[in-house]
Amino acid sequence: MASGANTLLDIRDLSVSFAGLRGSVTVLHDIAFSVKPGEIVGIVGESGSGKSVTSLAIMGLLGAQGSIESGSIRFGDEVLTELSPARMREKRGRDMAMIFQEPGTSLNPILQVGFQIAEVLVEHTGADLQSAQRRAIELMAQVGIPAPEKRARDYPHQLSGGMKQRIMIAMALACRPKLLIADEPTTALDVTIQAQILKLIVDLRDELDMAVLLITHDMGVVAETADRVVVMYAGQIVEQSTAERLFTRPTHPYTKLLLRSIPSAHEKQEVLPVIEGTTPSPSDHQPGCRFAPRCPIAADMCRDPSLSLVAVAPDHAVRCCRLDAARELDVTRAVEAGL
Amino acid sequence: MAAPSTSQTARPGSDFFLRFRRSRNAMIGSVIVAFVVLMALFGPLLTPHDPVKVNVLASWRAPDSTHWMGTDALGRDVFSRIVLGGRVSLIVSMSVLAVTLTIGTVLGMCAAYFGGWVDALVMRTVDIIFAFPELIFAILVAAVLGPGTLTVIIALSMVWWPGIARLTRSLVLGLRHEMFIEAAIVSGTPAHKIMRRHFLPNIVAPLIVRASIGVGFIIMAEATLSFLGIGIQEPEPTWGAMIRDGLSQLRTDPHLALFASLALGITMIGFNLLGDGLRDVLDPKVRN
Amino acid sequence: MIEYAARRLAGLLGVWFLAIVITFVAVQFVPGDPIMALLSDRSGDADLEARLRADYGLDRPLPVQFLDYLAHIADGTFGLSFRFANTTVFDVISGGLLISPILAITAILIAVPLGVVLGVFAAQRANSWADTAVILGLVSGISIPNFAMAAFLVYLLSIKWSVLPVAGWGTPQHLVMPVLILVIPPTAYVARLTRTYMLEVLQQDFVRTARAKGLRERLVIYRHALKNTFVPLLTTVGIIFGGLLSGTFVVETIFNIPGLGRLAIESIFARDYPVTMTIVLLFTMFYSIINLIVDLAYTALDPRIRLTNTKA
Amino acid sequence: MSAVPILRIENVTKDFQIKRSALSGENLTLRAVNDVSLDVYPGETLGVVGESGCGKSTLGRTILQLTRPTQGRILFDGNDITRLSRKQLKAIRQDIQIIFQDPYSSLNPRMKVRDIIAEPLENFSSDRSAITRRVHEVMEIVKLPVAYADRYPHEFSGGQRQRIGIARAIAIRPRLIVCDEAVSALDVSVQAQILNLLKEIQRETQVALLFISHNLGVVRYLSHRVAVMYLGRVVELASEQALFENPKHPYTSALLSAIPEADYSRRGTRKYLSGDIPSPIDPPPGCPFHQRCEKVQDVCRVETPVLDALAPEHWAACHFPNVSDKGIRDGA
Amino acid sequence: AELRTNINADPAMVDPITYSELIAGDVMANVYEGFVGLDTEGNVIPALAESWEPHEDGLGFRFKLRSGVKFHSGRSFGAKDVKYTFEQLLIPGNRGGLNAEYLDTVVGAQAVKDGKTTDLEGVTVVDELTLDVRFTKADVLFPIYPFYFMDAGIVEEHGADWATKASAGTGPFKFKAWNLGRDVQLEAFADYWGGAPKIDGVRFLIVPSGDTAVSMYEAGELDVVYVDTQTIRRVLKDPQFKDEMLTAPAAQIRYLGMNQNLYEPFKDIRVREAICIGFDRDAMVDGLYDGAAFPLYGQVTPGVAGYNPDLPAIPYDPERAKKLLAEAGYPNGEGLPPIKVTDTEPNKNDITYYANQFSSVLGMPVEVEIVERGSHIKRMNAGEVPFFPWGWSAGYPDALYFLSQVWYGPSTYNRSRWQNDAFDALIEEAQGTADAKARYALYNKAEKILLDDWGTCPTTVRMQVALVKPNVEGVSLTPFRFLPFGDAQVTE
Ligand SMILES: Nc1ncnc2c1ncn2[C@@H]1O[C@H](COP(=O)(O)OP(=O)(O)OP(=O)(O)O)[C@@H](O)[C@H]1O
Ligand SMILES: Nc1ncnc2c1ncn2[C@@H]1O[C@H](COP(=O)(O)OP(=O)(O)OP(=O)(O)O)[C@@H](O)[C@H]1O
Ligand SMILES: [Mg+2]
Ligand SMILES: [Mg+2]
Ligand code: NI
Repeated sequence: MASGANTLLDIRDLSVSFAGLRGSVTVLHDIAFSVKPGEIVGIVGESGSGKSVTSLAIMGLLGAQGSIESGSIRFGDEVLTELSPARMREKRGRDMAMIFQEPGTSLNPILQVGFQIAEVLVEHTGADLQSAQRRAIELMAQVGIPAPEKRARDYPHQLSGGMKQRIMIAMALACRPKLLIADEPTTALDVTIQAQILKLIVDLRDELDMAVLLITHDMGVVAETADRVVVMYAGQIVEQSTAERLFTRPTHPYTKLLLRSIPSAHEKQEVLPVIEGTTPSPSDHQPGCRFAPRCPIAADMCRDPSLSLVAVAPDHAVRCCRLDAARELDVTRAVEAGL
Repeated sequence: MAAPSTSQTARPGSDFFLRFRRSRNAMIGSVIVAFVVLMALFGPLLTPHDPVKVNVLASWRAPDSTHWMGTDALGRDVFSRIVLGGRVSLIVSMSVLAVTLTIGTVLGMCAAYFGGWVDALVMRTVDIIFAFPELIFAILVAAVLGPGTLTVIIALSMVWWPGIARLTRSLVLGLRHEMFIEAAIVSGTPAHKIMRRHFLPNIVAPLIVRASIGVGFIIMAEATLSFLGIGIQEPEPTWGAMIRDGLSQLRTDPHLALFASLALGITMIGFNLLGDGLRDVLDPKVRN
Repeated sequence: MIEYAARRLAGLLGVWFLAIVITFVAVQFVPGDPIMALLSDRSGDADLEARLRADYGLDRPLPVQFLDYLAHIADGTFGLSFRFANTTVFDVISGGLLISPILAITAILIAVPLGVVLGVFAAQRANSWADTAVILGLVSGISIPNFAMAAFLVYLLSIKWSVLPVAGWGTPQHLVMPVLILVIPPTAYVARLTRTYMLEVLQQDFVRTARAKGLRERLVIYRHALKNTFVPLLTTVGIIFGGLLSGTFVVETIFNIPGLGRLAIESIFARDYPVTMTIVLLFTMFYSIINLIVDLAYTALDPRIRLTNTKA
Repeated sequence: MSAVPILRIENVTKDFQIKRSALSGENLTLRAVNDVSLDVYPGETLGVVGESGCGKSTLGRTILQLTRPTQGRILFDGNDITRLSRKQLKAIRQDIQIIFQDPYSSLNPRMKVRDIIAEPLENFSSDRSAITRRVHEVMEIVKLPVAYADRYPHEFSGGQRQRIGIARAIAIRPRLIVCDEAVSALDVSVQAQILNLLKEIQRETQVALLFISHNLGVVRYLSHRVAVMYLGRVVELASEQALFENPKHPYTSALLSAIPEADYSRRGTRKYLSGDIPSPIDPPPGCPFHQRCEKVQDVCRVETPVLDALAPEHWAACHFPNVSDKGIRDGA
Repeated sequence: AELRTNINADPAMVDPITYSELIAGDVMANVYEGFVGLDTEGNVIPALAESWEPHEDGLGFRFKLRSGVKFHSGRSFGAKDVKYTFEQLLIPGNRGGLNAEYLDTVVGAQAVKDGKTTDLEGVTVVDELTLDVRFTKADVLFPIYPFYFMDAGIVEEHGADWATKASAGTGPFKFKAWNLGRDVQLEAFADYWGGAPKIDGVRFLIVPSGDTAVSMYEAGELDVVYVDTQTIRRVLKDPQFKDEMLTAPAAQIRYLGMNQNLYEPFKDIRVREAICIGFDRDAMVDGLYDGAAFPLYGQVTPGVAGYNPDLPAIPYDPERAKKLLAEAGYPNGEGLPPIKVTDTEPNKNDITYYANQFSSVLGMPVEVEIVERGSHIKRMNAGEVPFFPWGWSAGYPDALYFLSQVWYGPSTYNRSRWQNDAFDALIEEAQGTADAKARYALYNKAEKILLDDWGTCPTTVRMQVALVKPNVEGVSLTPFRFLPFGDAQVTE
């Protein structure tokens, strides 16, 4: 994988587990990818595949139950997994910021939203509260919140879902971080605002050379904004490539099937193609290819535990042992065959 | 379909014990509480002396090999009395807790959930009782009822429930606008069930804490009542009364107050550790 | 809000009136009566008893006595004390009027911050030895009877080292030991509850957000997490006030402080009902105002809470 | 589609009072929903799209009587449910369900998934084993491993939580489901499964769906008719086909052109709206969209357009609706 | 310097008319005086009366009052003030307290009491310092009754509510201030007839907790402490107090009352005797009272005139007690109906002891009952309590106080309703017997009747304990509590 000197974020062999009552469950396995400054990397994948956990691991916010089992996360010159908590704290919010998936619960219910944005500025830029509040209002305007001076004094429960999400975004962008992790930043936004937000992110990227880790289910958003894409399935990366290559020449059967499932606004579809079956729960992952039980081209060899990501082209890696069959796989027919 | 894995299917409830075993506070607490309760239940059968046997010539004996904790003003064996007194004190405190927790949470939840006149009615009642200095109110109640164990329980219950109701109400007020409550409403869940299944589990932790800290306060309040002559009558020992009787001799013969306080202290520590432990256990987000 | 406050204030008048009625009725049930207390050994002298009863107006029908009491509340004298000849209740209580509230408020002002800090400390280290130690310390603190604690303090600070007066009221030194004794139970209580609430709040997503913002831990804990525990904590403070004012009775007795708590109990024993009822009424007013403030503060502390008495 | 609507929303308006400060007593009124009228028929999916913050969720919440509308009536099966008491409401709870926008906060953190899903069932039945069976059934339907039944909500990913919410809503087989961003947290493959599932359920049970979403692809896939909301008002209402292929309102057009496509070749071809986004606290005079509308004329700044039938079953609130290819009406 | 001592509650009043309780008495003894006072041994000595003569018919006295006595106001004390005091005590609106009772036998008292007149007929001011009192029936003890004479001019000078503003006595100290709940302050009266006090004043601090009082003493915040019964043990056990302790038996008889009307078996003298020998006075003294008491074998306490030191000890003899019970038809207590022994909370140890003793030694089914004081007294006075330990404190140092009030048949305070005509006759005779010796013989005779009939079970006499700092002199404790502090001296 590209991990040259000029990567901003470099994740190697990251495994994360959660402690449960009856022992711990590993939910991330050997995740490895890197992000260059100014690069927008999209992470897509099955719900529950570990996208959010990956981002929390980067931020060092796995919580009391989660722990990094192995691997390293390098950010600039520093290895995050080895940083002192104090140092880590300084980085958070200033150098790396995160937009959380659940705006509803991620905002403090008893603080005014304007203050919640301003607070970051006060913490990291040493600004006084008043100027920070003014800046917060500007940020709110930037993310498309109407009448921001008035809204700044609202509490989260007075805002609509999309507004809360935009507050989260404004908060994350406040310090113009080097790395922005956006976990489903626009799910609650209508497409016009969404477009505006994405444009804002892209503009900031252009302006500040900000790297973005964009986690989303919206393939359209990925196609539109991401430079590279990481596809995850059941705690593993199954494919990663440039956005262009991934959308034009997806290789892993999961990726292919995934792209097929997108409902289009341009035509009325009668039945959406789906991937049959369910994701295995992290506690009973089988060795070998985890997609195998649902895969139209699965074979015995898929159970081989030594399976790993294989580069199929420069900057394109796939975790599949039947690459040829995968390349050949015509998902349209596979779906129609009712697999 | 993925077959349910063995590691994930567990008998409901077994989680509880697993968590329980993980919580240090809960374990230590439950051992202490179990010890105290067993003493209260069976201790009186095993005591070396008759706890009400007076022998004034042997009054205020310091602890020795026959009287392990010495004797009191009337020469009664302190150890035997502590064992027997534990029974009374526990019965009183547990009854009061049971009564007040029930009344307090139910009314507090109703007040917060229904709002309007229900709230006004409950809270104003609470205000009135609450506004009386606890002791004075208990004295008034007890004075009306005449002395006895039941009186103590009723009087202290009357004094205690409003605090619980207020606390419950404030906790529920905070929860009332949670989305999952709306979800329950939408599911057609009747009010009583919303309270039981949604409010209660989410407010039980602070209530447990209040209850566990309340054990000691109630035991001491009982002592105050009996001091005022409206409590549990001689010769029946209670820890509170023993502490109180011992206090006047603190400088000369500290053992009576000391051992009774110790019994109370250990019990309180047990209940409090258990309470905090239970809180941790009941929280699905375990930490290790 | 203002409307709500006004309505509640009006409601308070009702509460106070009821409190007056209840005390008035309750004292009728208390065994023994003022005249018997006055007569002491001479009770049984029917003539004397009747004469005294007439003197104190106790031979009139209860409703008349009640109205009379109300009238005395209105004129601010609160009637005549039974125990102290020719002394109005106002004169009896005026000297100690502020003492119990001063004690209670001082104790609260110390106990709450202290308890919160300890509770936060324990919560941050939940299920560690430090956590268990804090609980143990606090609980032992409250299981030592206050009388014993007081005796110990007096012995050490007053008799052995002579740094503080044993008893009395008037100088700041007099405040030290009583407050120390009063502070322990509420501190323990607040700390325990804070720990509980904090554990709850610390798991919330918005705390994670606060951390993601890179806020210093102190801000995360005190601004984001702790503030969310204020509603129940404040309620607790209101509840504690109840316990405290009663608690002042004990310290007032031990440390010989001429406050209303002590006076209330003395009056009960002396069956000095006008004094008892007045003190109860004052305490009632004090508590209910504190609780009203607590209720009003809910909205300020948690914007989601709307205190509306539905018009229905 | 039957001719009798199962749900009829009549001129519903919802205002929120926003308190600025307790002392000054300064109050602002926020009109979240403004005079909305809609019908939903059995077996139909009515898509609702629109600006974020335009009142979609609020509309959904008023339908469920989670907040009472300031004005207007909501008829379910012909009965006005805005006037029902708590008790009477319970009866209709069996028939109307909602999938909340925010999956996590709508799940009780102290209940196991099993109990969360079972809750509506338990309220209307007491057959424990049937309930358990149904719980497992719906869990499979929403593709949640049954093995997860004893887990607590925080142990799930965002998408999984949303599926719990969906399972809860469909478990009781309601006749109307308000789906507030019901699939937005799902990855497309699961989303596809759920969408198909909803369709299938609808076919089988004639359940009506009020489908609120920002994902126009999803809306198109599922809806029979679509309402477009803007600043609390319905600005366009039409059949799915008419709306997507022949939008009349400029806001609808703007929406459609802003859809991001999972088609790398079309990257960067989207059109963006510009101009001030109006606030429901002090809405602009005239047409609420005029500040961002390309075709804005003077009249738009003063006069608020009303919902007008521009074609059969096609309403829009615009002074200058798009000219359709069929040329029903001239734009001028 | 000022002398600081303790009282355990606010006095209920500080005026000599309504005066009716102990604490007020502690304070007022320093401010007011009567015909007589007590010496350090507790013997009666003349005070404001220099001498008195009985009337020929025995129905009255002529008092010669002390000359040169000044009230605190500066006015001179004289016969008119005595008469004024007596009248004030009787006028109904004044709520005359304890001292009013001593006037019952005075001619015309009833008329004043009834409000018919304000002039007390039986008291005549002969001249400025001579007073004549006449009785309706003999009352030989009248001169030693502890009156508090007050300044007749005070009301005129200060108004009806003078009591907390001015001082109306002749005693060594003037009333200065009373801060409710805090203290009562007295200041030295320089013109005191007995010589100006050597201290500047007395401050009675109100200290409800006996324990606190001793701690305050320890810390030097009090100079003199009257130790309450609960705290006596602490003081006795602490060697540091050994040399600072004053003790004196209390002039208070204690007995176990048995009401024969309410409990059938009490009618049998054997049962009464069994009870009286069925508990161990010595054990009580040592065990319950830590030695701060004496066993009591009669119904007069030592230090009170008429005390009979030769009374035989009442033994603790459980064997005999059992035998007596058996003879009475209750072997091992069988057949005895259940009974409660009743007292107030502070005495709960005593009744617990009795109950335990009677049930375990005699097999008598006795339970304890703790009650509220006011109602208990009322019920006892009404003769409604069957079995109770109680006490009676003397108001003046003469045995008649005990015998005539507690055991004399018609007395309201005869709470156990024991009645014996011979006894009553002896008491009536004593009341008319001016000669002390002869009177004491009558007391002894009457007391023997009472004891022989086992009409009472004398129990114990409590010891009073006080602490006095070494730098304080001239404080004396008598069976009637402290003497006035007029002779006290505080050295720095
Ligand atoms: N606190 C936790 N305890 C136990 N398991 C957890 C916890 N948090 C997440 N998981 C598990 O980790 C896995 C990955 O979760 P994650 O939230 O990263 O998924 P995701 O890819 O973000 O999915 P989605 O798109 O639905 O948000 C899931 O199977 C989830 O159940
Ligand atoms: N409880 C409330 N108090 C005050 N204002 C509120 C409240 N709830 C919603 N609002 C306001 O009402 C308007 C509509 O909110 P609503 O949640 O219905 O929007 P929405 O269309 O669902 O938006 P989104 O797509 O972003 O979820 C918003 O401006 C919001 O701020
Ligand atoms: Mg996620
Ligand atoms: Mg919404
Ligand atoms: Ni399966």
